[in-house]
Amino acid sequence: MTVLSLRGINKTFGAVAALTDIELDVAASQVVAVVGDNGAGKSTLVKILSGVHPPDSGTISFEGREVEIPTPAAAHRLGIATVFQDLALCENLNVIQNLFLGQEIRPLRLNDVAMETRSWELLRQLSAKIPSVRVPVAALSGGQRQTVAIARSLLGDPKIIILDEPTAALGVAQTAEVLNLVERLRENGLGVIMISHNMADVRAVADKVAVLRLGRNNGVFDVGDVSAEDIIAAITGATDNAVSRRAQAMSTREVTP
Amino acid sequence: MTVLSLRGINKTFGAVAALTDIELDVAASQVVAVVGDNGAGKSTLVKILSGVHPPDSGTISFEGREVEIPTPAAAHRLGIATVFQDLALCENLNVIQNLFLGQEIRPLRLNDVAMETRSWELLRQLSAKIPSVRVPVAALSGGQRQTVAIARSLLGDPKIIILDEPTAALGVAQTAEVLNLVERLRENGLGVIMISHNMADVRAVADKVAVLRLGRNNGVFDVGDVSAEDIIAAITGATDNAVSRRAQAMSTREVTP
Amino acid sequence: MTTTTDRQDERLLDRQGLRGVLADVVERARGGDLGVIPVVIGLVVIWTVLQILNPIFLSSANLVNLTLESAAVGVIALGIVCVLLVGQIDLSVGSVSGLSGAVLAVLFVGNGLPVWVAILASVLMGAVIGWLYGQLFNRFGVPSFVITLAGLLAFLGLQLYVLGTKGSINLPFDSGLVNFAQLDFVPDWLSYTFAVVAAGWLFVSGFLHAGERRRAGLSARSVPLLAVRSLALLAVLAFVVWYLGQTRGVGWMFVFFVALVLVMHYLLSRTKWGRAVYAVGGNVEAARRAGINVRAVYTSVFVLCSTFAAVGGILAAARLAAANQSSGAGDVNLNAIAAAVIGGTSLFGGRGTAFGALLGIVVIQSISSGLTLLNLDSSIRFVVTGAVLLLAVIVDSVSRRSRTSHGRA
Amino acid sequence: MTTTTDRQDERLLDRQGLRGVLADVVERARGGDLGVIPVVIGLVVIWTVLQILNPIFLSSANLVNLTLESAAVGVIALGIVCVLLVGQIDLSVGSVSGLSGAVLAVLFVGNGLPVWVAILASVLMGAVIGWLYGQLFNRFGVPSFVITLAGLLAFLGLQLYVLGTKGSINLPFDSGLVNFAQLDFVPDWLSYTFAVVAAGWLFVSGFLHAGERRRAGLSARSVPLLAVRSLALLAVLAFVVWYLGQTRGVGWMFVFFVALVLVMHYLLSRTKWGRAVYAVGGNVEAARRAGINVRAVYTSVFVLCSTFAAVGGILAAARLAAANQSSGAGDVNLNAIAAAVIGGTSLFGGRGTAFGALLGIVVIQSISSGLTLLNLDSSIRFVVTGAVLLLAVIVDSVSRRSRTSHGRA
Amino acid sequence: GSGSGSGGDGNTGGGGSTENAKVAFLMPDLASTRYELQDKPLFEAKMKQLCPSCEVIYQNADSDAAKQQQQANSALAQGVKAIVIDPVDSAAAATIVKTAQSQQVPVIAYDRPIPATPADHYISFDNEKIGAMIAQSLVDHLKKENAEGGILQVNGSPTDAAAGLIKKGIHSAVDPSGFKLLAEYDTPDWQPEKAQTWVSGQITQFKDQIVGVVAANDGTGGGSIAAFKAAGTKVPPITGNDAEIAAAQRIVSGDQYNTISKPIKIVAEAAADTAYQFMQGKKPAGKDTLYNTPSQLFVPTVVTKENIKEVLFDSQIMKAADVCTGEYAKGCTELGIK
Ligand SMILES: Nc1ncnc2c1ncn2[C@@H]1O[C@H](COP(=O)(O)OP(=O)(O)OP(=O)(O)O)[C@@H](O)[C@H]1O
Ligand SMILES: Nc1ncnc2c1ncn2[C@@H]1O[C@H](COP(=O)(O)OP(=O)(O)OP(=O)(O)O)[C@@H](O)[C@H]1O
Ligand SMILES: [Mg+2]
Ligand SMILES: [Mg+2]
Repeated sequence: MTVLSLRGINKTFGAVAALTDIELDVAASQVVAVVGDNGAGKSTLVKILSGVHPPDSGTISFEGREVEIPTPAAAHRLGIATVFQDLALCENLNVIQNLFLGQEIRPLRLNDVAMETRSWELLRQLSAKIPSVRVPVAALSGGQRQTVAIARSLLGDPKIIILDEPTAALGVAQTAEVLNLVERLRENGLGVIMISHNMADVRAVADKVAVLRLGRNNGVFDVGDVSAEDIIAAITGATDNAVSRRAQAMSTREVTP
Repeated sequence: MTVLSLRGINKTFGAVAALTDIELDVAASQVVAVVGDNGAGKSTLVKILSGVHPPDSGTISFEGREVEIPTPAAAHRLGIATVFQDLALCENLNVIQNLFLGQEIRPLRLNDVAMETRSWELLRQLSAKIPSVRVPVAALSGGQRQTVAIARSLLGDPKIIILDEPTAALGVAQTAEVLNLVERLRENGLGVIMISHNMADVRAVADKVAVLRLGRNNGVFDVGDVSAEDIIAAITGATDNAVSRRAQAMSTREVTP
Repeated sequence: MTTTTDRQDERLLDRQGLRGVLADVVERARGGDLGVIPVVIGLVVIWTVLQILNPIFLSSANLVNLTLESAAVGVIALGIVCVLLVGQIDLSVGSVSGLSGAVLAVLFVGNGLPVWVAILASVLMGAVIGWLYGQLFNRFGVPSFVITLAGLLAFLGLQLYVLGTKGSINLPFDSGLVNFAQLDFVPDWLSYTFAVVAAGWLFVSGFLHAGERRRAGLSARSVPLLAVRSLALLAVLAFVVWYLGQTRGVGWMFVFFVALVLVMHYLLSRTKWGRAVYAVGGNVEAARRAGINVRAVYTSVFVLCSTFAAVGGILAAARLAAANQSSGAGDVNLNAIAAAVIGGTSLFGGRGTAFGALLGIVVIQSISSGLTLLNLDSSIRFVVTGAVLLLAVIVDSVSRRSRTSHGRA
Repeated sequence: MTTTTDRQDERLLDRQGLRGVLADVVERARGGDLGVIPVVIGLVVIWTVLQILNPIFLSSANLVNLTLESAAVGVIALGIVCVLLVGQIDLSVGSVSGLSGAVLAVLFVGNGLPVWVAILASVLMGAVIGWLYGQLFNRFGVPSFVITLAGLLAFLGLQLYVLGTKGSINLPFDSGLVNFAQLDFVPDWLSYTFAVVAAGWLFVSGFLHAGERRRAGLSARSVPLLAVRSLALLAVLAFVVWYLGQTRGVGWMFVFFVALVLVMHYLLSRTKWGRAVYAVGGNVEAARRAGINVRAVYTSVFVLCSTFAAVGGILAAARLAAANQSSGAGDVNLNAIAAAVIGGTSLFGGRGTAFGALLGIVVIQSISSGLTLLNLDSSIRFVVTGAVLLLAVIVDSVSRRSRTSHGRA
Repeated sequence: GSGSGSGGDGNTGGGGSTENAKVAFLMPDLASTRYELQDKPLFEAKMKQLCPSCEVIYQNADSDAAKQQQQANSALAQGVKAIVIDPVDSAAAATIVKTAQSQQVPVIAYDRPIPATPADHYISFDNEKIGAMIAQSLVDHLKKENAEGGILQVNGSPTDAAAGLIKKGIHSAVDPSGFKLLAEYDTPDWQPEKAQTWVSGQITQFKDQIVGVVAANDGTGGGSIAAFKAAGTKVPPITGNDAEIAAAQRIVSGDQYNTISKPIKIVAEAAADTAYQFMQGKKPAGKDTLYNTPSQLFVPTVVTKENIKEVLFDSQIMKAADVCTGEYAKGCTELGIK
């Protein structure tokens, strides 16, 4: 069942056409990986879905109805939770405050204890290495912040989770936990959009791979049917690219010692 | 020949001991990878080396002499160039202005043309996908920014280059170019400290791997002598960890369809 | 002792119990993270200097004056703290307070309405002005500096217009309002009761909270620590009450101001709205993406600030027993903003507390009152005021300075 | 046409030649990225309104007055732009300008020193004050708001002290300084020469630069475009000179102000120092990590600002032919800061231009002069001033508003 | 156009027809309410009577000398035929006189003199004299009561030239009086709140040594009274100046000792009259000559409880209905004010 579907999305920034005629479908219990080169427009797409930027044109359907997502609050109401590439945390607030921002427990007399307990649960689940949850986020390492941002998207009860390069700053253990998490989310019937530059991760968890190139769709593949090389070729637009050249150079070097 | 050597470095933030008794040596023409879990203290180490934070105690020797690095300017003067994990770009300045910040050509009558030409050269070399170098950095995608930060460290004439997770946000092609670049730097006799969570990348370019765990040294390995599994075990402090468990689960799943 | 959920990281230095708290304070002092303590130290320094220069300064009578004089601008500063927290500014609080005093006087004295109607009308007018600012800010994105600069001019004009041909209107000395601001003091027994209740409440709430945390498996403050803390508060409050009681005691207007500070402290630190305010000040875009209604937050804050300005104007008029053309003019704006800033509120948003306004205004009024007592030439007085102000803040800033080097920017 | 190095990305919409420039302007208007054009539109709106209300407003005589009245505060605003660019503020420019005028008068008239010595001393004093601010800021990390608030008080005191019992000192009418500010106008032929030189220089420098870019394989402005641009400038300047020439012409003091704006524009946009200023304002920590001596930048900016304040004070004294106790008091501070902000300088640092100060002060002086002509009651005048100010800025802000939605925060 | 420095658009100078002529009436500040509430309407009314088609351009400089210069320039640009000016800064106003005279527009100094460059006419009562009168009246009263102790002096704004004159006048009466001057204070911006704060401090410092307060205007006087009231002590005799309604009320209720009533009606009308003569091209002569300027000087009256009825109410300067409201009605009846 298709939960989210995009048709003909366009977005221009000044003189740059960031997205042109984008289409994308996400079903429940499905993990769609969106891949593409730097500046291909992946994050712009994410921002359009989460209400940060309005699209210049195009339609978004959510659970069969055509919808508008003018603000992030609207996206939250629809049940779209997002982990942004730039994380979007408030540096002056501590970890608990960031996690529960906008969805505090007991609005008129905040329940600190409940929030702190829940925070530790979430962070432990992601095997985060955060010494204290009462320090401002400004004092956290890059990976710690990313863990906080991911943990935040799990609060509430989303129908779609969008992860924009969720494992970029994570350590190996945390990356493994996030991949586990994505699989759990799929099992629970959520739709997941995951953006990543890591082909291994993509092939490990995704069901479908959508490739963007220079702001345009450049193919949608079933993960089972396609090799990492094919995806990379679609991303770079050529079978002869920096990656393949490097791979070749490496193998030559190993062969001729 | 050891260019940079650290002995007994300590650093505490508030109630958290971020680094305890760290030792590290980097030789010319050597790529040292520093790996570790999130919050292990890698970036803190980088910041100490590049003059952002002073260490609480410990000594730093550069080319045999004991030195102090109280400010980033001092680090620049010694010949230490750094790509920070948080990039440290000025969002209000455009790409050229950021690249040449602090090292402009012709200080009293800026030479725009020369700077723009050189910018395009550098960016092309990293196969960056940046439509225009005259837009503020605020308008760039995550990977584009990271490319700018890396390009900046190549200006000037450094003796040591420190890269703090340089490929985290990069696309596959750009990552390959950066790895090529690291190899070129080594060939040119520079010392390189590279921080990464990606074992494949580490094993591809590094000569030595230094592992940090919870702010302490946890072993230095020659890349040839050690498997990815061993490094991961040193990082997580256990041979039974999320990564190994996940790998096992995957293989079981594949075996029993 | 088993380790609690929140203290399992092995890099955490052990800081439990009384000794741990001390170690923690030392560490935080080194790291420049002492909250309002530096401002208090600055205050003590100034008080010592001024007392040496003129032995009347710390006399009970003068301190009673000080408390009463702090209230009006203090209330205004409380509003300024809120606007500064979201990274905006309100330059018009002076004009709004002047206008509010004028409206009060015209309705109450001129038209003979009951005093509470006049007060309500003034306060409401303040709220409407704030709402207007919020609309202009949200709709057109005009910088708040310019909106409120325009407001400064416009409401000054309105104030002149409202006062009209009279120019200056006396409030009757025997009215309840003027009495409240000038002559009403809390009876001693009630003051002491307040002190005991405050200290008791601090202990009980701390105790309950600690129990709750312990049950949830989190680290908590120990009972002796809680007891010490509330006894210290009791001692301080009782001393203040006793000392001020040597002459006239604690004025109701000051109690009103302190009560407002406490309410604002609660709102800012213990409600969802307060969190939203800090979030918007720290990073608007992040707050927006978290689904916070950023516009509503801005509007609420502007409304609060103008409302407090109106209340401050009423207090000022009551204290002077008159509303006139120069009410709210002069340095009311600067003093209110400076009080907030001296109390540790950042002009860039996201950092500050309600207590900061209280401390800041006490610093400013101390300087002003202390130098007033010295009877210097105007020229010298201005110079010395500037110097002392700087001194007070340097003490604060120096102790904060190590922050950056300790990585808390 | 071959593609230049900088236009190879296939996502770039083609915007070459005259037509491309037009398309670009339209796109930028939609995206709210028009630089100073909205302020100019705001100015035109105000001028039209004021002209309708009183036909004398746009008369040559009144515009000549306007130019002369803009110079003093304009120069001060130029300094404010610099401090705002690094995200700081200077509240003391009014006091410093008043003090500078007083020092000038005392040295020149009181002590009979040659006028250039007196001017030099005043300007130097401004620089020293700025240096002091820089030291306090860098060493103790006191917020500039508080430092300069202390400065405001201290230097006001010093001004009163310097003027002593006299309170007010006249500058001789026949001195060169007073003539410069009141009666010296540029001869017509020279004004026209200025206009031609400016337009010619715009063309030649543009032409050379375009050539250089083309040789380096970069895209460049086409010759017709350059020609159109400089002809437009010539037309505007010639018209201004001709129209002002209908009565008294272009005052030397205004020329001096414009020259300072041009110099600052060059320093901010074409030197390493200017880059450092913008970098520090955009992200101090990033600037520091890039090896920029952040402290030196702060100091330089404070020095510049106080120096400009001193120069502004001299101009104001010259224009009034007197220095008195209230010189620099009143709304000089607010006007200078407001001019910078209206001219598009951000209070949070990193955004703004020298030309902004010029435009901003012209907006403010236009409002003030236009309402002066209207002969209103003070109360109404204040209200209308506030309203018109808001109007001017709303025009600007609305055209910028679409920014966020177009992703240029 | 040229760099000649004079001219203006079609300004023909002083002589000729007064049909539709304009005259500028430039007042200095808003700290005292009299300029807006009395001088301006009175001047305008008289002008209307003398020359129905003439237009009065009224401006208030809000204590800013530079702004006043701007206002004068804009009046000249509008082609006024005479300027009546109450200078913010007597010295700095020289520029305005120079500029106006170079365009053949006569200048009438009003209220405050312009000593450096002689204006064409000067109409005033004298601020220094006012200061001396209120202080002297207080001192006489204290002597009569055989008071012992000292006096506080609350001056006007330290940045206001007129305040300086009043201060000088007050000193001329207080210094030789035999009463000790306990302390004095320049009130920033004439703010009553500041005066109140200062006086509060002095009450703690000097307790009951204070037998009287000389305040430079009614606002600061009111602030001083509030300080005594708030301290819960007896209010000593306190002066004022300007004869505001609020001050009249306080005098009636016995809180304030005196204020001073300036015959603004007479002065304003004299100014209108003189300005009109100048506009017709005549050169009116003054009764006196001050600062090389033909002058007319008028004497103000000190108002106390004793004479308030005659000076303010019988002469129609104030209406009983405005003053005798609420709690003041009782005092009015006692004084026979209806
Ligand atoms: N706010 C903005 N203003 C102007 N241009 C923008 C803005 N955001 C993105 N762009 C441009 O749009 C294009 C797409 O950016 P986007 O961030 O979507 O890339 P991405 O696919 O997420 O890349 P990355 O892998 O590097 O994160 C880029 O060329 C970028 O310069
Ligand atoms: N400025 C700071 N203030 C307080 N604590 C800090 C600060 N910077 C880092 N820390 C703490 O020091 C520890 C080490 O952080 P660091 O950034 O060095 O980790 P890292 O190894 O780079 O991790 P990552 O892989 O996530 O980037 C963390 O626990 C972090 O919370
Ligand atoms: Mg992206
Ligand atoms: Mg790191």
